[in-house]
Order: sequence, then structure tokens, then C-alpha cells
Amino acid sequence: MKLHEADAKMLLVAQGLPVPPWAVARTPEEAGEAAAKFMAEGTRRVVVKAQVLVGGRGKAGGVKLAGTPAEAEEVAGRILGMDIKGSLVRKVLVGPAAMIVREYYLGAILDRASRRIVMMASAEGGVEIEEVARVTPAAIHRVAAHPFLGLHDYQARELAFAVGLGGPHLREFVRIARGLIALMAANDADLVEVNPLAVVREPGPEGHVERLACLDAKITLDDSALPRHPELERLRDLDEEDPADAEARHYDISFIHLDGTIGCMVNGAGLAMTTMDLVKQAGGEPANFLDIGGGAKADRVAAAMRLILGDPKVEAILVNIFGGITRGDEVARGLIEARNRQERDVPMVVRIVGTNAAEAARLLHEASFETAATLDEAAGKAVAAARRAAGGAR
Amino acid sequence: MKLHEADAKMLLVAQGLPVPPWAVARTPEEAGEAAAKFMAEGTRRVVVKAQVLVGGRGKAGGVKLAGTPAEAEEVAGRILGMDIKGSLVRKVLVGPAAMIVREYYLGAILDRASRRIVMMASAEGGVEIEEVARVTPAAIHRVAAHPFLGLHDYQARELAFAVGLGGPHLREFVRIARGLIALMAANDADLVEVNPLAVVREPGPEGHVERLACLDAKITLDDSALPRHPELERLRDLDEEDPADAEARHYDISFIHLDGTIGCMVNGAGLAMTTMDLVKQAGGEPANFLDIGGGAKADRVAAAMRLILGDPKVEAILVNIFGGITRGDEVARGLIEARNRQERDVPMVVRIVGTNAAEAARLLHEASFETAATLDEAAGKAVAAARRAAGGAR
Amino acid sequence: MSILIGRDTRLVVQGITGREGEFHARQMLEYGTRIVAGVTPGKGGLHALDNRVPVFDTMVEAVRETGANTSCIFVPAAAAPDAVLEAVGAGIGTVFCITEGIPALDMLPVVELVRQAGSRLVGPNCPGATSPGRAKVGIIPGSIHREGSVGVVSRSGTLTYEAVQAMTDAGIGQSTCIGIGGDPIVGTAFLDVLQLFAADPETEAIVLIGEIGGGAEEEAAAWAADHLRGVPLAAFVAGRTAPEGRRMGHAGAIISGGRGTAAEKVAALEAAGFRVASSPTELPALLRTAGYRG
Amino acid sequence: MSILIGRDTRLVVQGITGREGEFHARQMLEYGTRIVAGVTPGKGGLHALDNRVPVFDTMVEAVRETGANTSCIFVPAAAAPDAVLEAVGAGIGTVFCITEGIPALDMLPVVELVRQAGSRLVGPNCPGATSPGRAKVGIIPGSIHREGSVGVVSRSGTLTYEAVQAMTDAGIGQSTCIGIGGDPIVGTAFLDVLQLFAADPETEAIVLIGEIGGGAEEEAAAWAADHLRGVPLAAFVAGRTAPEGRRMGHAGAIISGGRGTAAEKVAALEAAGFRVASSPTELPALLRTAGYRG
Repeated sequence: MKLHEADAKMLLVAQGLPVPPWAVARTPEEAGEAAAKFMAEGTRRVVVKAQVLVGGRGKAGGVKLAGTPAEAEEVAGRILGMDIKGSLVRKVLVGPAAMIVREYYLGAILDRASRRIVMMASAEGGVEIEEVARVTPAAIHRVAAHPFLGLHDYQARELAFAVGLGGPHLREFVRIARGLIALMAANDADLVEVNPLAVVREPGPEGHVERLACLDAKITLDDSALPRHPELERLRDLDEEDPADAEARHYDISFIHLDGTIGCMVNGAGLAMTTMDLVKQAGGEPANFLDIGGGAKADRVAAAMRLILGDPKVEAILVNIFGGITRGDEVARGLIEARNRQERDVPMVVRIVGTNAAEAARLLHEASFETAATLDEAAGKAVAAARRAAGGAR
Repeated sequence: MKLHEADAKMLLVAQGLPVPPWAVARTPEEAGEAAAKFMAEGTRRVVVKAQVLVGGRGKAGGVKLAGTPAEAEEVAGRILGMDIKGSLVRKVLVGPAAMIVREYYLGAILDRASRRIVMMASAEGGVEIEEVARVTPAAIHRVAAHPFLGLHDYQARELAFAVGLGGPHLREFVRIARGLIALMAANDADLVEVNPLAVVREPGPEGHVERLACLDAKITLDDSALPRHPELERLRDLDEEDPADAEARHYDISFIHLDGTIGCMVNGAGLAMTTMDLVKQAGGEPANFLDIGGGAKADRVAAAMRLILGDPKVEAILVNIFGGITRGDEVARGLIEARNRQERDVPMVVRIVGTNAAEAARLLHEASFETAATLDEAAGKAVAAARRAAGGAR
Repeated sequence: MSILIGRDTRLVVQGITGREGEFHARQMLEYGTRIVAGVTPGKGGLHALDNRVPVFDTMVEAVRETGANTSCIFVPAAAAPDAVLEAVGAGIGTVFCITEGIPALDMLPVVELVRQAGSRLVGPNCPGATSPGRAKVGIIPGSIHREGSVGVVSRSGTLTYEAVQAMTDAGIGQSTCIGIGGDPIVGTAFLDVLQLFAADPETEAIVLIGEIGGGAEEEAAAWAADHLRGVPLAAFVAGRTAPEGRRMGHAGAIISGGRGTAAEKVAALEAAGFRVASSPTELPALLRTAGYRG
Repeated sequence: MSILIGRDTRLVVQGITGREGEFHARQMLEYGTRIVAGVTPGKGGLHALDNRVPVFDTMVEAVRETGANTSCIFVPAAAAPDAVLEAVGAGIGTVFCITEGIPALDMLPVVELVRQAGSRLVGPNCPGATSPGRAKVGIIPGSIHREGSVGVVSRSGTLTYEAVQAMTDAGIGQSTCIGIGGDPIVGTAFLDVLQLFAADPETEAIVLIGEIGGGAEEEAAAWAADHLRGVPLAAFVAGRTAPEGRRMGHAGAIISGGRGTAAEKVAALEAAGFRVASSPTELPALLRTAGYRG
């Protein structure tokens, strides 16, 4: 699960890390009020940032500066409602614009190959790290945390010296690096990025002082661990989420909505992806990824059917079940029941093999379902059915 | 540092472990009031236990039951003021007397040889574990915690099954075992014992229920870690402590008061013990262990002298310094200064070798100190001086 | 011969008295797997599966009493990491963890400790393995297999069944089929299994079934290029149509930062000499094309 | 030859710019120890000890630039465990940790990690080691030594100096003198050092200086009984008059539950063939009685 910037920053603050203040606004007026408050506290300019879960908001015009509360309100008005890569901007973050001396990147990910948490730092901050990795890979410095003991202080110091933060900011850098690793452990995050981690100049009682600040934060959480973090589960952005996702989660179905016309219902993630691939290969476009999981009972089959039919673009449905734990006859019964209840009639091609496949075939035959013996055949029939349905509708 | 039972129980409670309620009383009246309160809550009998840092209080008559508040007051009156193995009883713990079904032992220690925390359990609870270890060593079951990962749940279960707690109390036993290991880590304890860990019978809404309870607790803390646990340092029993101990701690001097007549001032723990051993071998009795540490400056030498002379039994002083980091001349100057200020005149034998020994010898000679070349000679001279002093005083 | 499991397998099922554990233990027993013990703390002394399998409280007891050398874990996600450590602590050499939904960070110390102990963990969130005609451990349906000499390794469950069924239907039998699991952190990677197959005299060809996410297929391909020349190799990679940044069911199946795409994996596998199928049903024919004559 | 340190020692001093570190580094340099580098984070680029020793920010840099193979740690207790891990992570084979006052539980993972890395840690809270005429690492005064062939190992500081001085005064030189430290958890135990001495062709006799607390002397004695027959052995144990239950200065010097007494240790050492002195000054004569002719 991805977190919004504001939520990610909250987790940084919980680790005691230096994050400048911010406010979240859902309307231009709220943004203006927040700007007024920061300005009353001495801020000269504020930054207004679109809160969306996709990257590249800066390039898309979702980040703007404002010098007065009125300007902040106006800027927020332009950003709120924007469509950034398919995500509607419903919230903006408003905060004092930092006087940035220099930007760095600091992040940590769960690395599969080494089975370690790997921490990365770069003096090339403020730009996407994937970009740095492609253009100047040597500019990214890495250390692997110990699987039992975590990141050693000396490893954090090595990163600090490598990116040129070995001077007055050394201790604070080490503290931030440790904090990010602790944040991962405390919240079961599999990625945390501070980009930019910046040296900022701030007015102090005796002239300006320079210190490290986490200006932006990106965190993704391990979905498998969310059950033990109900406080994080509550951060899920239900606004930005497809309502179908919530229903899928309720029934323990893995569901991802796509742009095609062939709805897919499959047991097993790998087989579900393969089914999508074969639909594409047969000349169609999958409307979704859907894994009903193991041992799927009738109510789950019915829910999967609702999810698929909830997409008006769907013109045919392909059901592909390889029975193992899942019993084919049970899925067949679920399909028959679901079809009897559904309002919209969409052609359906069903392939059920494995456990109790013979009984499933008998039930499906009696109920006049179109069936297929192989996956390739099923994909071909589904694509043909969708074409017929689309042709008929025209 | 050893903790009193009540403080140890507080740390168990902080880990969420099941400890019956208790109150600490410094007077018989307070004990009576505490008993009245518990009895008002339904307790039929209370136990009154002497709070001292030495073992064997039960045998010494320091633990008694009482059936009424008046009896509790009377019993506390007898226990308060007792001398148990040299410790004056200044406090008693008062708590409901448990209905004990069966007693177990559960403890964890820092084991030097294996460099692990070793957890031990036994079905022979309620008696001293050293006694069990001697009489029926097979009755003690041990598992070593992983140096990085701590105690695994399965190890705690193995102990539970070994002592016969694999039934309804299995989960709670595992929780308690984990809690004790967590307690050690959280407080830098090097020993924690629950003895007895008991299955107790308690009245419940639907008849009696049996559950596990930690009825007594013993904890010792790693002195080296106390600086990072100021909240634990505050638990130090200043009443029971020799006031000299506090002064020694203030000057970073290792000081242990003993029963003899020869005061010793030495640099280095091993050499200090050796000096005591040689005093004994020469026919004397050391009055103390005292290590002034490395690089001892004049003020520390003066403090060490005050500590030694604070014991009226001291009849001679042996100073043994092997200069390494410690400079001999500096110690000599400290000794001369200290002797000039001290009120009580006690014969002193000084041996200083190593760094700047020649300069030290010159200074000591000028100040008419009795000196010695070897440690054996110094011990002999000090014992002889003490005998003369004792003879002269008679 | 076969790899990981075979005629010498003496299996203990951890969580044998649970619903899942009991169901699949029965299937394994019916397949012919030698299940010598079950473990459920607090149920020691009972006998499971119609009195055929003794149940113990602890793994150390189960191993001591029965000489078990392999374990299969069906306990819930919260208790599964401890179950793996208990198995390894009791001296089990090969541990299959079927349990799904274990948080990835919980697995980091576990896989490291298993490695240090010199044991092998397969999974978590894996379907297990079958050495046809000898033993099956886990949840793969026994009926899809046929004895033979093709090693199959996969990150998926049902997709593997699909591929194996296609091979069996085409008369191509398997030495061992292994599902390594779809989680980001697993005990045994493709590379490990390729090495085991390479050392197995009975395995004459290898089928690898990958999916999007991570770089385990590429890592395996790089090794295969140097060490498996002359061995008939075929592969399939699921997820060519998967969108970026979305987790496709498996915790590990996600394209992030443009890395882990099916195209990259197909290219790496082809460069290493794998024939890559566009559908699992093509695998038997590709094996023949690659020179497999079994 | 000698053990742990010698002519091949290339030393890096961790904490070289601190008061203690600088003072003792200077002593070591004057003794002839090859100090190739110092490390103080944030002081990289400076030169310490009158410009004779380059200072680096990190151990990995120090090792890369100077080929250091041994380190000596003078950093404060709170930073010392990390300093040990940094040294080992940089590939240092032998680490002496002089720092005292490190909480024992902090050392548990450190000693385990050092062991896993195949390095050796001496200490913490130890005076270091001297191979007379070759190198000294730590804080033992160089002046007390004489070149020779008796190996000395001790848990103490000044008590060791006392014993070594007595030997030197009697004309008995040392191959290597090692203080293993008085903390409960140390990286190198008596037993480890006895094994090193046994393998050192130059060491012809061994002196062990123990003290109350723990069972390390007994453990070493048991091994010596089987492996050091024919080697002249002498020992001294401090603390015959120590009371039970009190920590005698060293964190490790405490008799608890009636265990760890001097009497037990003396008995174990005598049973293993050690001549046990009642004063450190007797050690030279006992070595002669034991057959030492060096």
C-alpha cells in the first residue's frame, strides 16, 4: 500500500526525524488559510503540492509556490481537480517553502536478491532515483543492513561520507538513516524514500543556520503485514481507491481493474496473469486481473462476478479454474447461481480442469455454458464472443 | 545492582506479566493498613515479607502470614528491624497470600561461557535454584537465546513441556518467558528470576480458575549499563547502602568494605584482590577492596584515603600502585597531601613501581613515608605496622 | 533420483491437526509420501490421520522419536516464522513453508538463520514439491504428474499445475516439480533449484516458469548461460500484460521503477538458451525442439 | 614468532584523535609498533602523532589505503560496539577493544558477529597485548617486558604488569603477553589463547593469571590437561579473600551462588598441571620448577 506524502511524513515525525511543518487542504480556501497561518509565523513563501499516489506530479504541474495566502488559494484551486496520470487531485499539501542549500537522496528498500534491507544515498537528490540509476549509476551508494542487527552506525557514516555529508551534518544524517530503518521495522514498510533530503537554511537567533530536513517522503507498506497495523490500514486512501477494490478486499479476492473488454476470473495469481496474456495474444484486451484464491466457495465466485460485471466495458467473461484445493464443481455451482442473479447478460466461456472437473463439466453443460478444454482455446473463444457482443451492440 | 522484590515486580508488570498486587510498608501501621485494604477487597490472608537484598529471608523468619490487619501489623513489627545476614530490614512487602496449586522456577542469566542469555526452568520451584542444581541437576531445563534474535517461541514451549506446563498454561508460559527476556534487554539485567512461578487458584465469577502468577522476583542489573538507565539508578537502595559506597561511586572508585584492619589502596581490580590475598597470607585481614582506577589524580587519591580512614577498624594502610597509565609521582603527591589533611594518624606502607616510580620514591622519602620494593614486602610491613598499632592502642 | 524430496523423505507435518494441515497431509499420505510425524504444541500423544501418524508437542521430540528429515508447514502466518526456526533448530534439513501472508520483514532473519544452519527453506507461500512416483510435499495435486526426467521450477501454484498437466498429457514426465513461492523474500530462488537440477543425474531437461517482479529469473538465466549448455531448457514468463506498479496477486509480482518486466526476463532467458513459450501448452513442444528425447 | 601481534602487524587506531587514543598510540609508536592509520569519523585527511599517521573517516578507507590488518579501539563505551563491527566489516582480522564500561548485553551480538566473520576480538575492557621487541597494542607499559619465550595471558591489567615485571626481573622473557579483559562477555577467552600459544613454535611455557568469577579458568584447565602435557605451566589466581556476591572492580569478578571461587580455579589448574603461585613474585621460580629453561 502506498502512502500519501502527508501520511509518510507523519511516520517520519513519529521516528523523531526532522520534517518541516505542513497542512493538508481539500479546498482552495483551506489552502489559503494554511498559507496565512504559516506566513503569520514568519514564512515568506509556501509550497502547494498535489497529493496523489502516482509519481511525476512536479512535471505535471502539481507543485507550485505562492507568496501570499491569496496566491496559495488560487494555486490550490488550479491543482485541486487536476488529473495526474489518471489520478484526480483531491488534496494538496501546504507548507513553508524551504531555502534549499543542497539536495540529497536517501532511501531504503527491501531487496529480494540479497534478502536484505538496502539503504541507498546519493548527492543527486530531488530527481527520480530511477533516473539517476540509469544515467549515473555510480552516483548511488548502497549499504545492506544486517538481517538481524539492522543498519550499523558505521554503515550510515560510510554513506554520509560517500555523498559529502561527513561534515557538520554527520550525526544528524546517521540519526535519519537509523530512523528510516527503524520506521521500516516499526511499520512493515518495504520502501521508504526521502527525496530530497536537503540541507536547508533557516533563520536562527544568531543569524542563519543550516540543517538537514526531510522535504518529501514516499513510503510503501507490505500488504501482508497490514493486518497487524490497523492504524496504517486506516490511512488507505478510500477516495483514490476504486470502490471495487474495497469489495475485492472484503472477499479476499485479488482484483486489478484494467482497460480491456474481456473480464477474467482465475484461481492463482500466475495463472491469472497468464490468462490475461493469452487473451491479449488472441487479439483481445483483458478488463482485469482477478485471482479468486484457493478453495473458492460460491459466495466468492458470485462476488468476483459482480466485480467483473461492475465494469461496463466488459463484453465477455473468461473463467479459468485449475482445480487443486479449489473444487471445480463448487466453482461451477457458484457460476450458475451468479448468472441466474446477474442483471446484465454477457457471454461467458468457462474452462475448469483438475479436481472434480467431470462433475463441473456436467453441471456447466446442463446449464448451457460455453466451455473450453484448454486455456488457449478458452482465450480464443472469449475474444470471439466479445467481438460478437461488440458487433451486436453496434 | 540488585533490586528489591517490589522494584523487580514493577519491572515485570511493565512487561505486562502477571504479578499479584502488593504494597510496601515502612512501619507496622502501614503494613496493617495495607492488609486492611487487601482484605476489604476480599483477601482472606496476607503475606508479609522482609525486603532485603540478601537471600534466605524465609529461613531467617522474614516471611510470615497474617489473617487480620492487626496480625499483619504485629507480624510486620517483628520483621521490621530484623537483621538478616547483616542487612537491617527497613521495609516489608504486604500482599494477598496466593492459593498455590504448584510452584515452578523460571529464570534467565547472562551466561559467560556460551556468551548467550540462558533461560532455565524447573518444576522444582520455590526453593533456591542453586540447591536444585546441586541435588537434582536434571530437574533444571535450559535453552540458550539467540544472540541476535532472542528467545524463539518454540524454545519457550520446549521449556514449558519439559516442566509439565504444556497444558492450559502453555501460551501464558510462553508469554512470560518472552517477557523476561524482553525485560533483560529493556533494562540491561544480567539475571532475572521468578521463583516461584506458580499456578494459583483464584475465585472467578464461575467458580475457581487456575492461572500462572509471578509470586517472587529477583533481578540484578548490569552496572556498566546503569548510566543509560537513570530511572533504574534511582532504585538503588541508599538506605541499605554503606554511605561510603556513594562517595566511592562519586569518585569512580571501586570500593568494597570488609571486616579486617589493613586498609588497601590499589590501582587495578586484579592487583587489588591480589593485595588483599597477600595481606591475608602475611597474617593480616584486609579492611577493604579498593581500586582507584587508571590515571588516578590527587583528588581521587584523597577520596580513597577518606574512604579507608572512614572505617574505625583500620589500623594500617597499604598503598600499592603499579604505574602504567597511572603516574607514580602523582599518586605520591596525592598521598602526601591527603596525609597532611587527615585527622587520624594511621601507619602507612607505600609501594609505587612503574611509570615515574623514581620521582615517587624521592617524594615519599622526603615526606618520611615507609616504603616497600615488592608487593610481598609491602604486605608484610603493613601487617606488622597494624600489629604495632593495635599493640600500642591496648 | 530427484531433488529435495524422494524415497528417503521422512516427513513431519507442522500444524497437522489444523484444517489445512490435516487435509493436505492426507493427500500426501495417499500419494505415498512417508509421513512419520505431525507436530501441534499441546496435542502431543495424539495420533492423526486415522491413527496413522503420531503427533508430538515439539519438533525436537518428533525428530528424536521418528528420524524425520523434512518438514512441511501449515501453521498460520503469525506462527510460521517460528515454526521454520523450530524445524531448523531440531535439525530438519529441508523445510517447506506453505503458509501465505507472512510479512516480508519477518522472513529476513529467518532465511538468514536457515542459511547459517545449513538447512534449506522452500517458500513461504509456495505449493511445495512433487517427485512423481516417490513423494509429494505440499499442496500440488498428485494426479497431474507423471514419472520422468524433466525438472520443473516455478514461482506460481496453479500456473505450474497447468504447465505440468500439459507436459504429462504430452507424455513428458517430471523428475521433480517445485514451486518456490511468489513472495518477495523466499528461502530458495530459481538459481538454487537450477543448481540442484544440474547436479541431479536423473534430471535431463529443465522447465522454468517465471513471472513479473524482481530479478530472480535474470539471475538464474545468467547462471544457466554458463552452466547448462547442452541441457534442454524451456521457460514461460507470466505477466506480459501486467501494468506497472500494481501487485498482481503475489506479493512479489510487481513491476516497479520499470524493472521486473516480462520482456526483460524473456530476453534474459532466451539469451541463456531457454526456449520461451508464449503459452504453457507450448512447453512440451519446445522441450522437444530443444532436444529433449525423454 | 609470537601470537596475535608481531612484525607483520599493521595497526589502525580507532579513536586516534581522542585523549586516550592519542596518548597510547604515541606509546605504541615509540615501542616500535607499525601504526599505519588512525580513524576518527569527520577527521579524515588530518595527520595524527606529529604528522606521522594518516587519519581516515572510515575503517574501510583506512584498510583500503594502508593495508591495515589489526585494530585497537579507544572510542567511548557507547560507540565501541559499532567500532568493533566497523573494523570487522572492513576486513580487520584482529581487533583489540580497550574501552571499558560497555554494557554486557551490547557485546552479545558483537562477539557472535565477529565469530561469524572469522575475525578475532580481544576485550573489551582489556589492556591489549605485547610481543616484546616486535609490537605492542593497547596500554600495557612497554618497559616491563623482555624478549623471550613465555606466553602470558591474564584477565587483569596491573596484576599482569606485576607478574611480567617479576619475570623480566628474573631474566625470563615473554613471547606475547595478552590481557583478555575482566568483563563477563569478552571476545577471546583463556582457552582461545592457550590454543594459540600451543600452536606457536616460539612459546615454550605459559603463565595464566586468573581471578574469581565465571568458569573460564576451569575451561582452560580442562583443555590444558589434554593438550599441554610437557609444557611448563604456571598460574596465579587473584581473589582468594574476596567475599561472595560482590563485584570486585571488574564486571566479571564476582562469586555468585558459590561458584567462581579462587579455590575451585586453583584446584582445576593444579589438576591440569599448572604450578599455582600464592604471589605473582613466585611465578619465575615456579616456571623453573616446572622445567622451563629459557
